[in-house]
Amino acid sequence: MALDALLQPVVLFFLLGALAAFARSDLAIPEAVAKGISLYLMMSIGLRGGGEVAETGFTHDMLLAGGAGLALSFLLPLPAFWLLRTAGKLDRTNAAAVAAHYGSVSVVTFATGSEILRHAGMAPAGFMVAVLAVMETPAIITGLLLARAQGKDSLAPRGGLLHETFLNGSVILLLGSFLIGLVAGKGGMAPIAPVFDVPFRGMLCIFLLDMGLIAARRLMDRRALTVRTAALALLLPLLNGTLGVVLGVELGLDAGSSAALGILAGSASYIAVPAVMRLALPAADPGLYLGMSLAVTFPFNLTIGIGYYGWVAAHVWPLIRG
Amino acid sequence: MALDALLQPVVLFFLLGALAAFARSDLAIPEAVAKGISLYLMMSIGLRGGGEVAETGFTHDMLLAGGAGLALSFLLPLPAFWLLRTAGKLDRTNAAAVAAHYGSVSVVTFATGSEILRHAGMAPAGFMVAVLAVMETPAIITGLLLARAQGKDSLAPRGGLLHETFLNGSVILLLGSFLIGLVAGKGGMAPIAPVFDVPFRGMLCIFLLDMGLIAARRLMDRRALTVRTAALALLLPLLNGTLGVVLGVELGLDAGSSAALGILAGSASYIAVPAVMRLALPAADPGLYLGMSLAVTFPFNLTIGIGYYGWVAAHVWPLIRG
Amino acid sequence: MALDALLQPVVLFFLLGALAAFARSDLAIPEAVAKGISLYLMMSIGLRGGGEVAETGFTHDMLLAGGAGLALSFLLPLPAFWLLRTAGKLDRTNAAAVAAHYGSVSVVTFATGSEILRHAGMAPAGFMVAVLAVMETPAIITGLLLARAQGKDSLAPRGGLLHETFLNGSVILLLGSFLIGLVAGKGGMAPIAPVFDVPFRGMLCIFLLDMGLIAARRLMDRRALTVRTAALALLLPLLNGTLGVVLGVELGLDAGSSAALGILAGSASYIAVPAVMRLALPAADPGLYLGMSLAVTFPFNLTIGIGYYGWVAAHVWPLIRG
Amino acid sequence: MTTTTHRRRIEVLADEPLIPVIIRLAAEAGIIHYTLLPTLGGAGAHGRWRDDQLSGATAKVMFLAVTGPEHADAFIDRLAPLLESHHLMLMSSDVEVVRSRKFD
Amino acid sequence: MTTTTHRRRIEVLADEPLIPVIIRLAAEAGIIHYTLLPTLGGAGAHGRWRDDQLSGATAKVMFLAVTGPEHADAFIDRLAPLLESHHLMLMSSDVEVVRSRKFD
Amino acid sequence: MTTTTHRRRIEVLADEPLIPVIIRLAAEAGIIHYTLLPTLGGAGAHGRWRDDQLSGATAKVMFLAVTGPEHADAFIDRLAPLLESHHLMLMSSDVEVVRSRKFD
Ligand SMILES: Nc1ncnc2c1ncn2[C@@H]1O[C@H](COP(=O)(O)O)[C@@H](O)[C@H]1O
Ligand SMILES: Nc1ncnc2c1ncn2[C@@H]1O[C@H](COP(=O)(O)O)[C@@H](O)[C@H]1O
Ligand SMILES: Nc1ncnc2c1ncn2[C@@H]1O[C@H](COP(=O)(O)O)[C@@H](O)[C@H]1O
Ligand code: NA
Ligand code: NA
Ligand code: NA
Repeated sequence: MALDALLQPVVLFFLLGALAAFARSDLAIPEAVAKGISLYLMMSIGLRGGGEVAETGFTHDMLLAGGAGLALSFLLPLPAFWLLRTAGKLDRTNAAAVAAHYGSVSVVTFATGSEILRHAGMAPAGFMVAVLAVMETPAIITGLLLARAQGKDSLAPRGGLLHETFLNGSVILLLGSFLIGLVAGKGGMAPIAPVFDVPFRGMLCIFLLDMGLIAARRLMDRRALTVRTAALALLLPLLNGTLGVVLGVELGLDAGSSAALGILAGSASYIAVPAVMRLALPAADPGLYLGMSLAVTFPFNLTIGIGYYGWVAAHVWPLIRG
Repeated sequence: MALDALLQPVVLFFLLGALAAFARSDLAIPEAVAKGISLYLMMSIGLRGGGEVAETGFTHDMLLAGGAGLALSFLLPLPAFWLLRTAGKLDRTNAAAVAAHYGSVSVVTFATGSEILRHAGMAPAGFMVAVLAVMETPAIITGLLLARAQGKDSLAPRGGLLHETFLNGSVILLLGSFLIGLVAGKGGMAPIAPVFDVPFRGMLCIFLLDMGLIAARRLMDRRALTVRTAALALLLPLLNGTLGVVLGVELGLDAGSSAALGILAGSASYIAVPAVMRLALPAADPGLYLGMSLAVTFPFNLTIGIGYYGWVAAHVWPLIRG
Repeated sequence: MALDALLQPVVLFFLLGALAAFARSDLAIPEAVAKGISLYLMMSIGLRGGGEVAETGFTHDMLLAGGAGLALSFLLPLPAFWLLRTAGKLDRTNAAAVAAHYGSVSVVTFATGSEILRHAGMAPAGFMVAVLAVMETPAIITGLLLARAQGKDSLAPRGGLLHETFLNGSVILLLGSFLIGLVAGKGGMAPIAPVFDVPFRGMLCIFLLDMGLIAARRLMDRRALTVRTAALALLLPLLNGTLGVVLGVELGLDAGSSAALGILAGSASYIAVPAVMRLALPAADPGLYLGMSLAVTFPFNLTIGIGYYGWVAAHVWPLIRG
Repeated sequence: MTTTTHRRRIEVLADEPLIPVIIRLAAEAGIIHYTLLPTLGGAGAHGRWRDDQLSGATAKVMFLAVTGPEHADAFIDRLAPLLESHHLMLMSSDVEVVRSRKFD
Repeated sequence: MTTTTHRRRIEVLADEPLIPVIIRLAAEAGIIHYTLLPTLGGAGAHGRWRDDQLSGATAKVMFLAVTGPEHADAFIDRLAPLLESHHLMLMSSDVEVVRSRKFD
Repeated sequence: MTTTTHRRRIEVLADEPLIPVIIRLAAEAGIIHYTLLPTLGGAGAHGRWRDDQLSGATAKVMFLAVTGPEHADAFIDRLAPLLESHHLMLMSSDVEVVRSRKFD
């Protein structure tokens, strides 16, 4: 699965973008277009997930997966914080900000992972989109508590922060689209499928080209990254992702959904969380948290992580359990 | 039809946008993307209308509907002006500017209405697109006459204004695409249908999400709106729309086309007319006319108006006539 | 073929844009959207060409066509330079800059030409996309040598210029997408075809609408164009294009590919080359080279040139050869 | 050292549909060189706005011209009566330029 | 000739998520009229940036307000302690405006 | 009251492909902090332009740097010979900044 996955156009376009940036080409996707595609991807993921749940109905598995996601998002920042403080030698504020990113999720890693799993015959269940939505914000709360953000450091009132967190554009769009998909069902989805379903994979290619450019440019500007933090940006997804997969299999989820839970746990946010952190913890360095999540963890997950989580879910853990 | 219409994704996305804005979420569609989709919608509407007319040929009904549209656009500003002056207590300039908006039409209301009517088995005739194009500008002329815009108030020369009016980008694009659809016919349309026909409804969803955001943000900023003007922004579409439907049925148009004529008469412009008014009547308050047309009338038509016009066209008026 | 080609929506939208601009309408496509579509067109052309070559494998014809393209791009600037100096009365720097544009190619002219040829049953071979990519940059080198750009005039170091040339965003994207198409093959292309194949022609319509606006606005601003340079902007495509077609037929390429080689030779760059020239030869007038390539040669090729090259490839030269 | 000359920098914030009018008034005051800059949003006596390009009627553009004192005064005189009615904002400040002839 | 009055032009460059905070601080200093301008990129002590809207966390916006000296000073006093920690850039310069009452 | 210091604000309008050159020249003059601002269009001795991003060759960007007098003069001296040939516009004006050390 690994090499085959690497040679798919979605991943190749990411590599093309990264190569162009490393070679200092002036290739650039207009930001309005990239932002538009990112909104499109969230609408599409939400609608398709909601449409599938409308078919299957609410199941026991869905509840279990949702609870697992909630717990992971709340708790994953804790060991991450400890590692970032000790092995990473970060101060409290920066460690807390980074930890929040790793507890939260990356929508595009999930989207790419789902496509790759589907291609390998391990499509995750539709309700995993709801789990994705559920996992976006709890980690932010844990991160802020870890930073003791209520201190005089921040200008933003407490209420304002929770507001920022739960009404972050990407959270609203994902959840809202999921609900619309749920209400509309397969019937309502049919006439809009030519926009929100069929072209999804192609749109992802364009977006990943841009992600390759952005990630590589950040990596070249890696003022804020040290060897220690870069190594943690590889270790954290592996740890969190493995935990996610194992939890999924143990809870009895199918292999695809378990792999998807691993992808969610192993991915790090670079849309919702940075926007909140810039406001809530202005003293934390955006070069650091975006450098780790966007320039190291994202490419790692895309090229290696996804394949690894799928492999653990399908082969390794079932074998270990016997 | 009403509730069913309300639960369609196009309308739900509008509501999602409005809710997000009311909750003060930072959700935003990049303006370049929203503008791009709005141009797309006009090209698509024009092409499809032209393609259909190329099939059916020019008919007697088309002439009748065009004449009715022309008359409505020229004349609807008159009673509107009177109501805005008396019940709305607006000064001459503001009343004239607002009246022009209500005589003209909203392309997106028409587009959404057509989709909803089609879904209910009452698809309007293709030539209604030509009626839409015809109705965009005459109301501007009436509005300027009502305002006696030729006074020293305005910096724009008379010729410049007519130029602005008839060569407004949206008018040109709609008419031009209609003509291209007419020339190309079904044969020429086939290879471009994957862009201009199939994805239409999905694109409308994205656009209405943005419209929801914009309309709700305007409503929250409703500095310029009074209870009186807000009430008129609900009354005018009802009056004008009913008139449009009745005229359509009386002229012998089919129920779908009559409903579409009602939608056109009942809708208010927020693209072509404001741009001209800002130049021609700078003393008129854009907060007022955009507040009324975009923040009150548009959502009203989308959620209630369209269903009501369809109901009158299909059931009420035929019943009254016996 | 000629009139039929002129009445296709792609060309009609170009004319609509041009008419709107001549009438001084405010119609405008947001630049981010236009740029996004231009990147999309390059990705799509590259992927489809690569996908086709993955099917057919590397052939003798492909090598021949590539060699011919390389030679044309290197050499076509020489006679062009001579004509621009003598008949055009341009100074050395301007003549060299313009000559480089005419040795290079226009991606959109190629794309439109391919669609028109396909429609006429003369689809060019997939490898012509590789030829397109090969022809973009050599002409820049010839142009810089002609200008003796190594002089003290320019601020850009020699290495920087070659870098700018070969890593220009459009060159990278076209070549990269071609390689991805080659790696992915038909199988990998299938899931992304709904984005990169099916909507191509429709997207081209939107882009050509914008090109019509831009070309006509440049023509109206034609400060830099003289009768002489405008005449050369019509003559050069005819000469270069005819040469390209003849070379293609003589090398034994099929009629469609020969016509495509003519289109490439006859077209002038307005994306990659101007960006490099602005940096490498700042003393050359962008109003001149963009005026000639964008405002005169591009519309000429679109409306007349493509049809003419196809006609020569299919009928004239085969007849002359007997 | 390069000699620089004193000139006036005039900035006018206006709704997009009014920009052609501003350009015309500037030209009438002898100012034919200018640059237009985009904006994102703002707030003033007439309320808040954001650049929604939907109608373009309330998107604002910044007109910038560097010019000599006479042209500057002539332009300001022409604009002054319109500032209130057309919701304009006008600023004038001092700049130094090289090649003074270009900025008369 | 139109009379113009002396005012202060305050510009603050800040990350997009911080703009609401800047607007609030300005309002607390009595400045309620402002304009926001877009940026493309830059470089400073905290490294280079480009406006990638992906997360918006590092895209910057220029806040511009024209105001009288007291409000200007009050605003600068409020911002001063945040400049370093929040990676802000603040500039203050002189402008002339018409309709001085609007810019107090 | 917060103390502010006098500095020079240098603005250079240049075609997008030339911006890397401007940044290099600024760095050679000791100016390594800057901000880039977008533009929409304009008119000058070399004609009208609009920001069509198609080729980017004629889209313009505003380079802005706040710096001390020596660096400013060094930068202007380096740019002066290029202004005409490269179609640049240069403006220099006075600003006050807080944290003077950052703007030397
Ligand atoms: N004092 C100010 N400082 C900065 N921008 C202003 C100021 N006053 C007005 N503006 C801008 O000019 C626009 C129109 O002003 P007004 O006519 O007062 O609503 C506002 O929306 C702001 O964008
Ligand atoms: N001297 C300066 N001139 C122009 N822009 C500056 C200057 N210093 C800082 N900036 C801008 O402010 C941003 C933040 O500055 P810093 O906190 O030093 O990284 C930089 O990325 C630049 O865009
Ligand atoms: N006096 C001026 N005021 C404002 N912008 C100017 C001025 N002169 C030139 N520009 C800008 O600089 C660009 C290049 O100037 P030029 O080289 O004179 O064509 C113009 O297109 C304008 O955008
Ligand atoms: Na995670
Ligand atoms: Na109406
Ligand atoms: Na050529």
